[in-house]
Amino acid sequence: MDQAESSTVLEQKYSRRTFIKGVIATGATASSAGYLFRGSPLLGAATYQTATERLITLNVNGQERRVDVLPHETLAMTLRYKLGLTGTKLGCDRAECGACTVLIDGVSQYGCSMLTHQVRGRAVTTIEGLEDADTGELSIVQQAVMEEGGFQCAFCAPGFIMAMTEMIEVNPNPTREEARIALSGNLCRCADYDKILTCAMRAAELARSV
Amino acid sequence: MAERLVGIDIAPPDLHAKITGRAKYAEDFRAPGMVFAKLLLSPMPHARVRNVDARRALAMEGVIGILRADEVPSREGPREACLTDTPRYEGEPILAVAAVDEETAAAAIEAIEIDFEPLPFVIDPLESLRPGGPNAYVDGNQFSGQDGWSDLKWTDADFATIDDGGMPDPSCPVEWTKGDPDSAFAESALVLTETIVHQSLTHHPMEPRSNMCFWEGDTLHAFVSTQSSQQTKFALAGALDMDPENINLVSEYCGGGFGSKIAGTTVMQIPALFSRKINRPVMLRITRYEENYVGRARPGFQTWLKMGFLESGKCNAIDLIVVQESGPYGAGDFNTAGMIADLTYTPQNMRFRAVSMYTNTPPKAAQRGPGGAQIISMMEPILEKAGRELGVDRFEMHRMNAPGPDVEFGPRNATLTSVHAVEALDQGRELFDWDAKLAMSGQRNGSKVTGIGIGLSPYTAGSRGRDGMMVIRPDGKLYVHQGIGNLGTHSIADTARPAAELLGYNWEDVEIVWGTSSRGYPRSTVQAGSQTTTAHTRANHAAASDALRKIRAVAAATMGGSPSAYRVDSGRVSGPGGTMTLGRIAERAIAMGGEYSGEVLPEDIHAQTVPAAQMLAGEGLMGIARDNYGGDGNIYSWVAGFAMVELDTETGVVELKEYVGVTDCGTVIHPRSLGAQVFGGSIQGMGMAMTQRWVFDPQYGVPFANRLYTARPPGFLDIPSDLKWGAVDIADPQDPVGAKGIGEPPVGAGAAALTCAVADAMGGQCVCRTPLTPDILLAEIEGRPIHGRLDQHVG
Amino acid sequence: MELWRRAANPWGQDVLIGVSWDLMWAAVVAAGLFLAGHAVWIRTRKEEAHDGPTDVPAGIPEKIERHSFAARAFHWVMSIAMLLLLITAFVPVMGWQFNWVELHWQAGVLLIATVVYHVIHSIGWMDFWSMFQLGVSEGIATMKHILSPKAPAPPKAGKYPFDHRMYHHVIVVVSLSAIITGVLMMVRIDTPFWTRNPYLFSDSTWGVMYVVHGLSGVSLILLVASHIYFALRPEKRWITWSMVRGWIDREHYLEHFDPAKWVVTDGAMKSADGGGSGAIAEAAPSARRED
Amino acid sequence: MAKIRDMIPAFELFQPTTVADALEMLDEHREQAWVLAGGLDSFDWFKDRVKRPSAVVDLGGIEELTGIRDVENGLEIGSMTSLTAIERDERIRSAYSIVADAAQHVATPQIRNQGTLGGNVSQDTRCWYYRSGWPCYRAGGNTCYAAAPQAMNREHCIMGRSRCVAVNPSDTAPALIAVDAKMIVENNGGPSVYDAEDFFIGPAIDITRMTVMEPRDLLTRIYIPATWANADFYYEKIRDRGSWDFQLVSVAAAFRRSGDTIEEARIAVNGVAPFPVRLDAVERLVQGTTGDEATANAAGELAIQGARPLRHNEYKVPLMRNLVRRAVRSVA
Repeated sequence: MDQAESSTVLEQKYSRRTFIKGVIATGATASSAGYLFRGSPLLGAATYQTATERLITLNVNGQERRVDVLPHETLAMTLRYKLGLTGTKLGCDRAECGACTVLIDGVSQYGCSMLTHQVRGRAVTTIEGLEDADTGELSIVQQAVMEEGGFQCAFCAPGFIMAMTEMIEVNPNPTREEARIALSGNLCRCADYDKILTCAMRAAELARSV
Repeated sequence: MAERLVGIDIAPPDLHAKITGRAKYAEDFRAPGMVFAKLLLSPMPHARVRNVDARRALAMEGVIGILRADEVPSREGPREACLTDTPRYEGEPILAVAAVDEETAAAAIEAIEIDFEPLPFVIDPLESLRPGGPNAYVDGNQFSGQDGWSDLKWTDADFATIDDGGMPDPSCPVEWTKGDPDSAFAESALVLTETIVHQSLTHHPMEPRSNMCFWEGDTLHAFVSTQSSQQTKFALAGALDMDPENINLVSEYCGGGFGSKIAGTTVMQIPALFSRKINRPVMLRITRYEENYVGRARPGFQTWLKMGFLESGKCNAIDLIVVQESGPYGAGDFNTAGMIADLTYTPQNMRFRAVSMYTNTPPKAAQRGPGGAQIISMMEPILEKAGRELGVDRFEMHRMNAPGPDVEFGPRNATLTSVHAVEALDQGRELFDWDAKLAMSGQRNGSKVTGIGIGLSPYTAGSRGRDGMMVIRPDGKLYVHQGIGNLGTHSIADTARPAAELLGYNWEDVEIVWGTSSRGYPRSTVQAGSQTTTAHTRANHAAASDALRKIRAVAAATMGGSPSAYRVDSGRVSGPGGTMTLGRIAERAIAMGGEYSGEVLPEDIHAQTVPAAQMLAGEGLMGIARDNYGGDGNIYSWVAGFAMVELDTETGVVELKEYVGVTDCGTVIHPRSLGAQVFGGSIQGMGMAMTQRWVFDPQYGVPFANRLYTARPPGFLDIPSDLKWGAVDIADPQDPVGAKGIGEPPVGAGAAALTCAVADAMGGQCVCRTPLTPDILLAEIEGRPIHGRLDQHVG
Repeated sequence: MELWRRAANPWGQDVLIGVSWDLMWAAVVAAGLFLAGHAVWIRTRKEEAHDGPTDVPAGIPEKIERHSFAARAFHWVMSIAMLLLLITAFVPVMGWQFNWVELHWQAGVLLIATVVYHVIHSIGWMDFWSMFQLGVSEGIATMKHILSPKAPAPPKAGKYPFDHRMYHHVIVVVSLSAIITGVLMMVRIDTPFWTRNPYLFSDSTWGVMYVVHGLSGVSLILLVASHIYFALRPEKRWITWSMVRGWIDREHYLEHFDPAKWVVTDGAMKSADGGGSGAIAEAAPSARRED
Repeated sequence: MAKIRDMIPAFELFQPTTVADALEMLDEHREQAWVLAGGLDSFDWFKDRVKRPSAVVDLGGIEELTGIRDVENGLEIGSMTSLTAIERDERIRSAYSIVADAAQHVATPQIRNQGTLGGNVSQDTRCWYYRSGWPCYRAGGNTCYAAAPQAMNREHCIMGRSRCVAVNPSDTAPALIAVDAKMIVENNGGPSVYDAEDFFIGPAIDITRMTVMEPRDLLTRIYIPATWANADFYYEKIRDRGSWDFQLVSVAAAFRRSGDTIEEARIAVNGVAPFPVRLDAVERLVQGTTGDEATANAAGELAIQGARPLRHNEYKVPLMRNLVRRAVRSVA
């Protein structure tokens, strides 16, 4: 069964279901920005047609971005290799370090451990989206970090800053202990935890005064 | 009057980039036509590749090429190559495949048929010392450049002693003795003999060692993750046997190294060679899983320690045997361990024996406080145990055994430039409120027992620098060219501060030039061993002095009068002839040429500095000089750590309540950053003492703690909720700035303060093993230890 | 259909880990087909009438001891062990899960015990050689008779007819390979006798062992199924009963056995208490002469 | 085949919006299908390239699976409800705090934001031999590497083994057993209801699964009956680090009292067996007592009867004993 045929069959098979319908990619054309992934024929024996469309629109940092996404592609990979948003770091790619933390509808999640297709229709915020797009003004959390001279190697910083951004929304008046728990999903190997905590407390303070 | 720059908090100049996602680490770079390389890792701990059939892989659409071990530089003996056909640990890279995308490269790797001949392997170094035990190499377990391979085995009698729990008396490749330990032990009021195991643990910097390279004609552009910049360029050039000036090394940011990326990494050769072979930019994205293998680890120790004490509590003799788990390519921690033991306890009589054993485990390398951190976390609880047994206050034990300024240590009686360990202890005692805490020691609250402990930890903290180079350009700004790396210690900026202060600059007019070697670096030390702060405040100070001399000379030549009559301040030079901006001075220097604009260079600068200086010549007033400040003795810093813990005797869980770290690191340049170093290092030490591990399956020699959640570096909830730091802040007298490094010593202090506090909570019982995880502690509390005394790689 | 199960061992080497469970199903299907086929076949087959006993030797008792109590006890205990082994081996694979390993090895130990007992018993007290006579001509005649009912019936057998002997030999070979590999495999599990050591042999050696054990097991499905089938067939039930009661009646004896080859004298029943050696011991020399 | 990690192999992704569609897809693809809830366990398997399903059914778009609803005599939690939502839900916090408490002990905030209750109870074991893709019993092979005499089995089981010695890693599982939760599992044949303790199965029953769920099944809802609302609860999880780590041993207990006397108790322990263990005998022992020290000690001893530790996990025996003791003591 060639791919075009199989995709038609699939479409028919599932057409009564409430899928989000769209173009099902049938060819082997890689995304122009496809550094990491390419079309299915190269993926060894498993050349499936996907029931999800590949060309999707993502809402990233307030912008609608059109992007060709494979079914098994993680959000962190899409951000880094297709949208050029390299601020989201891959420290472990396994939900074990938090460097890839992004906000999905304002909720912190590990970008390495979710499929890009799972965030269709949801607002994705990355570290690049925190500054005011027009004025370049830093977000409250970023300002707080600047004031407190936060981070050492800072590979973990984008993730921590996203977690802090969520924290001051959820709990604008945290104790140091609460802030510690809120940030406990992010690892800092320089172990600059004390200073990071100070930044978080400062951020909460700034947020309260706004 | 320009602001003082030394001793105040200034946010590092790269912070804005770091917190906005603009900072580019090696894996963030892209190049047109870039392809991805993937590694085929050895599945066996020791093997020989018999055959590789890559035809199916290479026929796959999108596969560009393959790089094999015979195409990369290799060296004789126990030396690491970036690819090998005789892998010596599970996970060692065998070959690389490049493809248009990473997924195809991965599929191609899986399509390669490769046949290995398994060879005998060793994971636990003691096994290799047993008569008839396996070796990590086919040819033996010891290597010397002159004699080649040999097979070192201890005797059956040694192992009979060991198996009975005693201290063996083996001859070791490294041995030195000071004084007369045997007689001293006879005079000791108390002799403690212990068997102690320190685990091996992976560095796990947040950024895995990904690299990207491409060629432009004969020029290699290498985007690497490295602690050092200038020296990494030369290391890479050396490895590839090419002219360093044909390398443009880009390393703007480094997501941590902790000793594992000192002069770059071995794997950085792979994209460099591969991209030359296939003429495409090659990205080698190292995953965390791969980082476990090609990253580095701290060597583990198996140790026999005999410590003698006088009635007063003074340590009068040490007999120390260290077996080091050195991985396939060796490490030098054991040597430092012996030195540090002698330095910290000043026994006057000491015998040190050590053997470095090759093992088929991932490669070892210096990890923050290499050797020192291990031995301090192992020996401090024994010191405190002696205090308990002799009825001497534990604080006094540390204090009376700590060295004074006249200390001589190690086999060659090394000396120190300055030492204020006692002052650090005293300050810590105040900050921690040792006396009040002492009253809490041993107190029980339900099932929880409070314990307190002290760790005093020295480590090397500096070297004499090489060259400093800076340019005052016509825009009036001071451009400090930093050949050191940017790995998060903030030294990239902080080591320029004394120089800028000397030149009367305000910080906003100082530009740090770093990150891309084509911008010109002077010869610098490697960014390791806490050398940087000392070496580069000195080198930059020397260059600033040179610049100052030239500014005055230019001013005098321009405005008249004696050069010595001119003063610089806030970007201006003023004197009898008037005032000029330094921008004008720069213009004048360019016009005057010669040494002023760097057309003529000092003769004593390093050959590696010359091309960079020549490149910058004529662009402004150049301050360039070699660090000729001299000085006698070794530069060491100290941290005294004080910890309070609560041990739950029903679960073995230890909660860290309070920690105080006080450092003697000379002049404080950047207080906030110093505090961060003290805490960060201490917490790394706490992770070492409490949670981190390597675990190997003994049958297959395959490691399991190869993920972060299984290797367990400490997280936010594993650190004390109450942290304080302090600094003695006494300038090192042999240094124009007086600053000493701080990166290394806190690790041992944090680790030892905890191992001591846990022993205190256990009622004085030393577990003599790290990490002190709940299982190990609970088993000890129950009186049924779950590991053999000398088992390495468990947990 | 897959024949083997293979896997990458921890070092990525491709090793055998056992027979494919397809083979188990194949054996079950084959056994079913064979039994059904045989049942049909036997129904359609018109058996030529046998000549009745011509010459009845004197002193043939009414009940002739065929299996001593000891031999019967062995048989039934062994059969329990065997069934347990098969059930614990294959039923979990078929989908009904339970903690089979302990039962399996315990049944295996029982089987081994019965086999050891049987070997000693048969050498010491039974007509050992009667089972091990070759009987080529008997075999050929038997085969011819099976293939064509018109072919003359084979000469009457000694105590153990050709088909019994053949079945026994196959069972010996298959069971021994299962037992030997099974015993070695017990090294890999925790038993009260030793600490398990899954690394006594290399992964590939273990793989071969698993395959041999699996093949034996699969063969035993066929062998045991057909054994039970024949035991239940009406025309063979008298033999089955002999394994329960110990004796056969004179008619069956005279009908199926050559008294010259299986010499039976009066008092055979009595000797059952003493192990039933009397008649059998005397039969032995004649059996040897036969070949 | 050379080992590659951290690259997800290709699969078809299905994103149904109703349970019925999801069930149909599962039916269609059977063994080749993979249910994706929060995905934290799934992505590990995929990235290790050990499990390579061809069809991944993402439940994230099925609204009916999310949310906490008041139902007759209890609460019903959709299986796709995030652990954070459970941790923060006022009804759960007030009446069934042990469930919120357990949810709060899972991994990290981000994982709790993404991880679901259904996923948490359905996750696979973390035995590192098995997760490394070694051909162990659980993976269809013929040995248990973790039970070899020299094996590294600190985190493995001390009871309930049957060839396999892995443990169930779920933090919420013992809490759900303690509140007598019911798991509603659906397939195309309709729903089935399991008591929480019967939902989890050991290797003796099926060595390849951790729960009763077969490839076509979907855990849709978890029902918490009001019978145990506002009971006295005790939850404790012992782990190496304060975040990320799975339990070494955890205990969850619910006590209903009249006056000082324990009328009824439900106690479950996880991390000691391939399934969360409900301690029926201990529950009977403590009933009618006040949870005094002597009872607590007896309860602890009873709990560990028959424990058979492996080489490196003997500590779990006293740890389990002490945690059960503490749970009982908490009442007094």
